[in-house]
Amino acid sequence: MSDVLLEMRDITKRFPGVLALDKVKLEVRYGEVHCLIGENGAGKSTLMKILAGAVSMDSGQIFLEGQPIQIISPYHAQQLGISMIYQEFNLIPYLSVAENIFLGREPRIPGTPFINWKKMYAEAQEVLERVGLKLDVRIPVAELSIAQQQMVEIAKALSIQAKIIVMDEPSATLTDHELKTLFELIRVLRRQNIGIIYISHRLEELYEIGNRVTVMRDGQYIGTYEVCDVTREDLIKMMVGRELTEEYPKVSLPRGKERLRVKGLTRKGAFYDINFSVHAGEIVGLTGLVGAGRTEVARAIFGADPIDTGKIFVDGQEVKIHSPQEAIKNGIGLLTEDRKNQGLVLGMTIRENTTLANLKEITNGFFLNLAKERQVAENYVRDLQIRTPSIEQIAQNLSGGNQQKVVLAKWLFTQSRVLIFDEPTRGIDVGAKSEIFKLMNRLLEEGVAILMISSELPEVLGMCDRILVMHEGHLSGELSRNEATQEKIMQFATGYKKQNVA
Amino acid sequence: MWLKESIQKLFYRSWVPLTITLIIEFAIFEIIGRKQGQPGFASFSTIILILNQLSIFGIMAVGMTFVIMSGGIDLSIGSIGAMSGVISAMMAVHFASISGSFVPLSFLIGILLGMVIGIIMGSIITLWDIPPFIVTLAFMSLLRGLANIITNGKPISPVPEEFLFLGRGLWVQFIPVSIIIFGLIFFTGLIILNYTSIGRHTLAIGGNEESARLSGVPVKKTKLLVYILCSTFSALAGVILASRMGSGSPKVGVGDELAVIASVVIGGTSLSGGKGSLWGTLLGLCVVFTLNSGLNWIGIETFGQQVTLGFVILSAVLMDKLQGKIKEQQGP
Amino acid sequence: MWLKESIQKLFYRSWVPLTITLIIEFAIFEIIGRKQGQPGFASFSTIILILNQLSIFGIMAVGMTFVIMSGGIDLSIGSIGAMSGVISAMMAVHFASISGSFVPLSFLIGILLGMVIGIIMGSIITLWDIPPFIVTLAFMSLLRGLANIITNGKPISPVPEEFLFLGRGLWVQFIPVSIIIFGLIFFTGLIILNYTSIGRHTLAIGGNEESARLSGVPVKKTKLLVYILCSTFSALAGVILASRMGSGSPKVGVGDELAVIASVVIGGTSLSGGKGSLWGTLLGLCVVFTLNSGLNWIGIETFGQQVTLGFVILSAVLMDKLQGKIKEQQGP
Amino acid sequence: SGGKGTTDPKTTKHPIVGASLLTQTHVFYQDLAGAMRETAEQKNILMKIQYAEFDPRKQNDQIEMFILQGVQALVVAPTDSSGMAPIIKQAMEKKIPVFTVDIAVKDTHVICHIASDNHQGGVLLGEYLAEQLKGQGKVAIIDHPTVTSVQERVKGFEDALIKYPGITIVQKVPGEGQRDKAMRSAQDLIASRTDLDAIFGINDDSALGALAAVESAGLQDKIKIVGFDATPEACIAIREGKALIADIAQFPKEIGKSASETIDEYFQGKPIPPIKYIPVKLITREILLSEGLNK
Ligand SMILES: Nc1ncnc2c1ncn2[C@@H]1O[C@H](COP(=O)(O)OP(=O)(O)OP(=O)(O)O)[C@@H](O)[C@H]1O
Ligand SMILES: Nc1ncnc2c1ncn2[C@@H]1O[C@H](COP(=O)(O)OP(=O)(O)OP(=O)(O)O)[C@@H](O)[C@H]1O
Ligand SMILES: [Mg+2]
Ligand SMILES: [Mg+2]
Repeated sequence: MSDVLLEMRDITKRFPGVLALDKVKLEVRYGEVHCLIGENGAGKSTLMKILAGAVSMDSGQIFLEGQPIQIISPYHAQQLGISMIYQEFNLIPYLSVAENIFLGREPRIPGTPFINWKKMYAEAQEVLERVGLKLDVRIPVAELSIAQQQMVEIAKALSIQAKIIVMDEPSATLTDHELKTLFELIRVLRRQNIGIIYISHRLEELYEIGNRVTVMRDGQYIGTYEVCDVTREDLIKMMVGRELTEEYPKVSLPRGKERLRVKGLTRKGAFYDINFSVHAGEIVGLTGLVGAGRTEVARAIFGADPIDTGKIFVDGQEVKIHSPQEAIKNGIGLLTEDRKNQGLVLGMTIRENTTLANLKEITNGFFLNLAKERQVAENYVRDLQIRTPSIEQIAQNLSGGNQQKVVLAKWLFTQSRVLIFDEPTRGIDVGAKSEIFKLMNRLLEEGVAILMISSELPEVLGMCDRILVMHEGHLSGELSRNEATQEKIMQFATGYKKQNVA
Repeated sequence: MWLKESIQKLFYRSWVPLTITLIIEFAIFEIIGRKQGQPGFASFSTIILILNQLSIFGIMAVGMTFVIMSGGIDLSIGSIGAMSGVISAMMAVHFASISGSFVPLSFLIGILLGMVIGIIMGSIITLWDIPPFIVTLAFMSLLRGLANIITNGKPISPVPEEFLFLGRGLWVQFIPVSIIIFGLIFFTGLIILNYTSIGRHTLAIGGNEESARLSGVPVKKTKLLVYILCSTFSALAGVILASRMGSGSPKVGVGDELAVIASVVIGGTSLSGGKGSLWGTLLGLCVVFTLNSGLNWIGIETFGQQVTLGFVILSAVLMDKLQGKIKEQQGP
Repeated sequence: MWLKESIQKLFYRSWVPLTITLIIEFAIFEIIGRKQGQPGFASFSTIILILNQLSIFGIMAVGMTFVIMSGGIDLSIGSIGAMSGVISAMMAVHFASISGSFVPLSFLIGILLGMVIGIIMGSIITLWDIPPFIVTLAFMSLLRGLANIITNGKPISPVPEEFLFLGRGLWVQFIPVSIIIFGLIFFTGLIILNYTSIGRHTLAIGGNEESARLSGVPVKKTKLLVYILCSTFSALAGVILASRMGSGSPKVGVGDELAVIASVVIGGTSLSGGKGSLWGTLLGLCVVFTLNSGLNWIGIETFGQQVTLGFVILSAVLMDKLQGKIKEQQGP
Repeated sequence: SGGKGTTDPKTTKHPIVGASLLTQTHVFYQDLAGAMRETAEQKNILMKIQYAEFDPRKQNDQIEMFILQGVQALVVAPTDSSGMAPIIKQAMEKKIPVFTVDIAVKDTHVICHIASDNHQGGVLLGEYLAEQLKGQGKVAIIDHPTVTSVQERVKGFEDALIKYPGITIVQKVPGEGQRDKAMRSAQDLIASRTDLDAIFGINDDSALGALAAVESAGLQDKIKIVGFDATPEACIAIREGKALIADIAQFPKEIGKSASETIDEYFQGKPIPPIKYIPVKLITREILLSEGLNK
């Protein structure tokens, strides 16, 4: 028996205006972690969706354990032993965690059509424990944080008796802690001879768990390599097609005047007594573990959620913010962590999404200046390298990373003085990331203050002037750029060490 | 644990306001009725009466709850009811004329007809992916026309005596058969919804159809099933109505779709799908039918009834919101 | 580039099948009509007649398109129309009795009444976040009842001669004033939808309310506005209807909500909000009204009309799907 | 389907008459339309019949369409007595003669109004019921107050009963003239008024709905029902001695026939009276047993 578990040959897929996959191939062996990398819009997700039966291919062949197969539906793919964690969540908000995990495969009481609830809850609890999540499996998914939802997605994929598990950017929404758990899990799966396809834009992860890596560019197959044979620089060059000068192009500017200050910000059950300030020309990082309350703080400042007590100052003036609309008026913008549900109007075009938060800018008197709007959208598509046939493409049809860029474009266009970015580079490839950081630098030079929430420590260390760490709703520490290290941040984040913050 | 959960589910958000509304209705009609020197409204026999009246609507509403939970809608229920009632009465008359009477068979034919219509509509909706609003609207008009043409616009009557059983029969001398049927349908619905995969799949599809599909839920099959369920139940309701009225009329059930959808929505099922409750639907029906009966009881006439209905619906949902606000302030 | 895009927009997906349906309708009625020895159906005067009949519905449908695009629904339009027509006719009669006739003022009062109702409904929907289906359903019943009570169920008539202008007046001898008004409303709607932030906000809210809110879109204000728009337009339609019929009747407009929603949905606007087109709505209206008029023209009666309407709706959407399938296969 | 065999509709010059009737879903109008069409054919008139289904706007549209088609006369059963006045006036001004059937139009000149006497029907029912109740009892009405002819029936009924101090009309409940709704209202009525002696259903659908309610409550020996229209279904019920004891037979076929005849006379230039009343007839079990069901 050969050691090849899965082979995809000459896969071609065309969407209106886009050749998403052009004769792409992929080979996965038993017990291997096969990484799949490429720029945003390279076609990674599309290739995997074909494998999972979610999208039909135009031409090509798929062999599983040497047998040619025709995958006709997601259900069929599951039956064949192909399990997938999608880049975008596929959880049903009002169903419970357990129901979501077993959706479509509910355990029955033998010989009856009835669901065996007891068994379902017990098994759900079991898989959740495997992924290290402590939750009541009966609560609805809507009440979970993004990271928790991602872990539920992973649990769901694990609950299928799979030969192959595809993970499309699982780490984008996880913090280091959960990531470690995930890697442990992957190692266990590998020992069970399960093949794993792992997609990520964080190249260091490849070296930690990957065996081989396949690189794609512009819908084309570039090559497959043993991970230990290629350097990071080689991979970037193959992905992006050019050499990347600097991954984190940090420029240090003199600290400008105070743009944003929050004092004693509290919402019971979410965060307590949060104090910090952000100055013009600086990026302040806000980090912590899943559920530390960072997103909560950002939403509260932005007026998306109410606060119990506390004050917010913009440019030294106290402001009362009760709605996002008022926040935007006061020069504050928030890029939300959940682009699908809170960032984009998926049915609208790139053009319409880009200008949505600042229609005033393109209004003449009472009417929209559509020519100007098109110009604006074209500019952002160029600057952010959004891969799309036209600005009239609806957001739904963009790749994950390109959707993220559209959200970024929207907030860049608001010309806010204070920008809060909640996981801004989630799902963005290394090349584009570096471009986005350069854009941030330009904003800083214009006197903007940036608060960046990120779970990706290298990025926080690479770009931030100061780093705030949260632990269970409290600010547990502040580190300057010079003193910050991964270890110190983790200490604050896990609460081993506490420091009083002024 | 198990019990607690069931009770919690029982006290789903929309419940308390609807229950209060219902109690208030009974109280008011009782008081005013007595003042007018009538027998008490809040009596066992009134409750049986109201349940008997709502049983026909209720059977349709169970199916509709499923359809709405799946994110769909069915406007054809009234026409299906009329069509099935007509056909069933025609069959009963026909059988009676050729040989002994096969009344149960004629009921069955009416119900099967509804099932076939459900299969056709459901297939169009799922196979071609056409909005259910349009498909069921088309069938609403089409079936009404057909029922009228078949009967030439005249009710089918008289029908054999046995035909009256479903609509007028009593069980152990005092419980109308139609209430029993409604009860059976309701509990079947409850079980399907809460204890089988079909129920879970329906909710999942209503919550997010694409996610459900990617999770391996048989989306088309489930949706088809839901429309068949609703059509079949509507046909059953139509047959019971024909039986109760002793004639198969092509005119009945005009506007029922809106009334049934309203009861479902008042009961807390979201029109966008994904959540809801059959108990809520039952309560919604009770509120509306008690109001109708009560207003007749105390002698409020058409115009006043229209105004009152509007007010009661508004105040029930406002109460719901108010309660939500209070709960939020108290914290979880 | 610019031009190409506009043309593409013009040939929006749902358009071609509806246009074909419309052409087929005209052809069939022309042929059958001529065979029956009648004047030709496909004539300028028939088109004016159809447009005139559709103008009242059309005005309501413009407002409804906005409401549905924002993800909402309005069931009260028929009742608002009746209420405004009644009030406006009462005012005209009243003014005529006390002094000279202030007919324009009476029109204005009717329309303002609709606006006020819109403000009330919109406020309840946005402030308390109550499903529009329930709120507008409640108002549908409530306003109908009030209109009946005010008039004691009898139409207000006769009205002063000038009152007939809106509904029956002609512009330059042959174009009915109501078509002109509809045209104005329609183009106003088009401009608001495509060239102002209000239109953009409406679509964004319908597409994803939470994303819209977090983008600083004034969600409540926009939704309120949309309901005010729809109610005001419905009131205007009601006033024109009263003027055309020369009486303010509390009975008119029953069931209009379903018919108007149907035209909007047939025109391609999604009931779940976020996308749609006013041109589509216009085409949907044309298809339905041409069918009605044509069937009257060739002498098909109620029952046959019901069946035909169902078939035409079904075949129009099936054609739409078929076309989509063909396009997909051909690729871009 | 005018002539047969060789007659070509294009060459034969039939006068065309447009009719917009209230509804196609009532036996009354079906009979009326049938007779009207049949008589018209005999008189070489092409009768085009439309039904407004109770919607004034729709009727307005239909009449406009007829005017556009250039019909030589119009028959209207108004959905709304005053609401249809303007369009009828407009037709008359355009020299299109208008005839109303069943329901009159208010304050507007038409060539002729042909109808049964609804008020008289109400009176006949009231008097018969009073006799059956021996001048004592409580009566309820299943009403549909938005229809003019119904208002007249109820008025006649009340006018008759006012002469009997022992009889009171205790309540009116809505039935919308539809059987299922009438039945539900009747059920409520029976439950709340245990002392009820009789129900007047304003048409046979209302009366038969009430009958279904009374029978399923087992009160057929206690409550008497009277209806209106004498549809075959109602007549059978009366003959079988059910709780439905009397009905008013209108003669829709007579109305339809008379309408076509009147139009024909008008075309021939004969003088036309402004009103033709077709008398109604009280139908009771005795009458049915002695005369049989006359179709
Ligand atoms: N449904 C669709 N309709 C049209 N175009 C699509 C559709 N889905 C994907 N595409 C296009 O196909 C290309 C490949 O997308 P895909 O999602 O596979 O990229 P990806 O490699 O996963 O990128 P990312 O790293 O951003 O997730 C993109 O250009 C995208 O715009
Ligand atoms: N919609 C919600 N309903 C109830 N609880 C929630 C909801 N969203 C988040 N939470 C809870 O609030 C807390 C803060 O979560 P949140 O994910 O916002 O913090 P975070 O630090 O931003 O984490 P993340 O790393 O996911 O961004 C968590 O305990 C989470 O379970
Ligand atoms: Mg992707
Ligand atoms: Mg977060």
